[in-house]
Amino acid sequence: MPWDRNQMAERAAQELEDGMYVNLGIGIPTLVANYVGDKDITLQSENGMLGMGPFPFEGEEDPDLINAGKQTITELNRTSYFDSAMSFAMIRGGKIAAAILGAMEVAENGDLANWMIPGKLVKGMGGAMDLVAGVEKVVVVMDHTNKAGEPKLLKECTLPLTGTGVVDRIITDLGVLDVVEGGLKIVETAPGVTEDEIREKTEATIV
Amino acid sequence: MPWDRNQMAERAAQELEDGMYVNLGIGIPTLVANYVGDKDITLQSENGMLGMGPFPFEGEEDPDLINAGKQTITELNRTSYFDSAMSFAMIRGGKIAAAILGAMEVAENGDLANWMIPGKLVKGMGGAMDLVAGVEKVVVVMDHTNKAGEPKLLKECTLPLTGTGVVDRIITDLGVLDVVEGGLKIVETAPGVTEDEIREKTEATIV
Amino acid sequence: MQKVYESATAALDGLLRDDMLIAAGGFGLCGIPELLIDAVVDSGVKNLTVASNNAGVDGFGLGKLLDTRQIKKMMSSYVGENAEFMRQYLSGELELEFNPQGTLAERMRAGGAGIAGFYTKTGYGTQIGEGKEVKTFPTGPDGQEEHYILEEGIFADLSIVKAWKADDTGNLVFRKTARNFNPPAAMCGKVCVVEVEEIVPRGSLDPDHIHLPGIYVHRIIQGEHEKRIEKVTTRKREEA
Amino acid sequence: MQKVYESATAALDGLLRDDMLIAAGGFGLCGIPELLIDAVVDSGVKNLTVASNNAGVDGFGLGKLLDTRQIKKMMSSYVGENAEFMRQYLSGELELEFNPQGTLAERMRAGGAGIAGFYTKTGYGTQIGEGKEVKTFPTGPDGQEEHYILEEGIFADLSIVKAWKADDTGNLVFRKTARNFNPPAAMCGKVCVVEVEEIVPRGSLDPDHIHLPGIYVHRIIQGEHEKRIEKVTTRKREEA
Repeated sequence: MPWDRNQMAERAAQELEDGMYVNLGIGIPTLVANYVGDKDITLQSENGMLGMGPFPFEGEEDPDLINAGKQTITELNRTSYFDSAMSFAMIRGGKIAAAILGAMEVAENGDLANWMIPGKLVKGMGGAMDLVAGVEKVVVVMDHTNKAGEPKLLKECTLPLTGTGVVDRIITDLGVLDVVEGGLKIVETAPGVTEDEIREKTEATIV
Repeated sequence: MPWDRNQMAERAAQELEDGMYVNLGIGIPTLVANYVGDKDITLQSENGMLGMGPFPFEGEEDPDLINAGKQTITELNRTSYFDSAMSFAMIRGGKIAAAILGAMEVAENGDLANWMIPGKLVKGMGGAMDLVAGVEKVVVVMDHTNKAGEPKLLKECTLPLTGTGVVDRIITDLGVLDVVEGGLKIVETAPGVTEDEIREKTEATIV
Repeated sequence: MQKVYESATAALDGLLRDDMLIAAGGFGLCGIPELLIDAVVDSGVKNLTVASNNAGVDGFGLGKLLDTRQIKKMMSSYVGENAEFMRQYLSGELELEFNPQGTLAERMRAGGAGIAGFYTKTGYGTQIGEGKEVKTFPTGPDGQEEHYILEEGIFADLSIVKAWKADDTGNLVFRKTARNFNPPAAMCGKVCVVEVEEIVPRGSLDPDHIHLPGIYVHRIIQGEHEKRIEKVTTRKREEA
Repeated sequence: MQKVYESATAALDGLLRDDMLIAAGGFGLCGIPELLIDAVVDSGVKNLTVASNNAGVDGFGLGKLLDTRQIKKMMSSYVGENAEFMRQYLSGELELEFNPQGTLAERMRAGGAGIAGFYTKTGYGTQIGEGKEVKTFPTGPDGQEEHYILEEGIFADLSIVKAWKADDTGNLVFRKTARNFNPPAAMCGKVCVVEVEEIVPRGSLDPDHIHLPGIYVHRIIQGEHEKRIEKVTTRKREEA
């Protein structure tokens, strides 16, 4: 049975190691925070915070304390605040060990498209381009296919790119794939999912 | 009679207007602070401070509080501290209204040489190149001639430059000159000094 | 030198003109210069280019300046929260220059720091890099050449910024994530006007705790802020 | 993750090698990493390139590493306080790359911010600009083209830095003008080791008062500092 959203997030959490500074994107990546367990992980919010805490208790929301998804959050005893220039200095400068992001398409060479569908609603890339350009390890969490059942892991992306050759690992509802020389390599399958099923639902070269 | 060091500093202080943020170089420029009177002047020290106060009382020196000349100083109630990158961001970004600096040579086009005598002791430019490149108004305070009586206001500098076309006004022991189209213009003479004497002791074109 | 003004309108007096470039602080609705935006609306100035990470929401923040059609062009990284923005953009009434968020912040800082341009990897090989100069630098782990694109500093005519506290010399302190784009936006303006929740006496801010020195601040007002929250998210006490 | 180490020697263990590039904080003798410099001396590592605004004084600060001939090259803006430096430089034993002070600070910050290069007016038309790319940008008051030179980010192998306080996650607070080059120097190192006067418990630093977030800090030691003053200048009480 393919993984559900929470199982994908739980699997993604295994990518994180003690001591890492990590940026989590919006959507399923946000759920990863629920599964880090005892690991000493510091979450960065690119609007200017290291050490992001959980949502506040009702009535304790602070309009001056939000995350990059504009949600009210709280601070921890390790928290620091800084401005947007400093925030992206550390992102661009390679100080964030891992980013876990959503994606619309990933190509077999690690190209990523996750910010724009031409002709449809155009919202913008926010911090995604900076993150994929600067962060050491980029992990993508996404559905393996679109709603029509068509592959989202492609030979080449069809949508405007967020970055070229930036993805290291892909976690889908069907399994875990790494971007390697020559294409994607299946690292793990979800319970009951076969490598053949993954191959069938993937356009990218599986090596 | 030509101005002495303190009179030159006093004259230079007239260049400063209420509300200005100002950087003073080492030597005579430092003395300018003694003559600002009631004007609301904020002194920048490029090692990371705005609002430089006077020397501390004996016994109250703080090793963490020095100026760009490495002298112990004090803070004021308007003081802020910042790092060297921010300090030169404001200098390079044109936020400092005026810099008052010493000089070895000034050319008639505003070229300035004040950091190096080849073959002699080489100390370095410190923040001088950034200051002259970024600050709105650059005022030079210097002796009109060297110890041998030779002009230091030249057609062209002979020493390595600190900046090209950067000097706005020159205050010497003999008077005040502006860098204008075509050369230097005498704005003021020290008491008892004639324009002819200045012309005679100046190699640069006087217009 | 008197930096403190009575009202947002008084503080903007003489600074506004059509076709100007304004840099605005804030992220989403957090730390936005609410009062100054209202005063810009009231002034009726038009054909503005606004550099701001977001464009507010419908009817609040920069959304107000979109409703009145005073904005010609936005320089932003994310504009997904504003339906009127989308309508004007898709109908061609509004120009939009997308900037990656970090590039936008760095471009503002650069303008305020006298840096005319800088090389970043962000956006190389994407639409954002199209038409921009590409250069390689040997910054790879083993000295390999990597591709960078040239981004230029933003030199704004005016900065509008929200801080938490100021003293009367303009030294600023921000609070939590409301700091965000406010310091870089403040730095890049020829003139910078700041609204704060409280103006405190000189000497009451610790000089080591000042986030932006007063040299970057030309005019200050104090006022009441709505500080609207875009997405209230909470947890129940029993979850604790 | 354990960032706190017992001693400077322990904190540098495994990080030092010949021919490496070290970025050091401090201005003059103010805010210099005294203890880490001593440990580098003890290590005997050699052929170092050191990016630091100054080179210490004879027998103190980086002057110690000059006395032991462990430094091959300095990247500095001002080296006037050190006779041994001058002797080695004039005799050709030591390389010296002069950087304008603001260029040096910005090059360090750039390296730590993933900016491979930037354009500055500083040094254009001087020796410093020789051999560097020149580009014009329309940044003059009326849009005139102005000349800029390309300066590259500094990407150091190791940063050695002095702060006032740290918590055990590496969040740093500096004191007065001892901040100076320490944050940019810290930013540009692959690994950053920091010495502080006091390590405080997590949660005792206000998150709004942290000058450099712990993400830039890999190892920390606490120790006693001499904090030598280079030029004691005072005024008499009766002058007040």
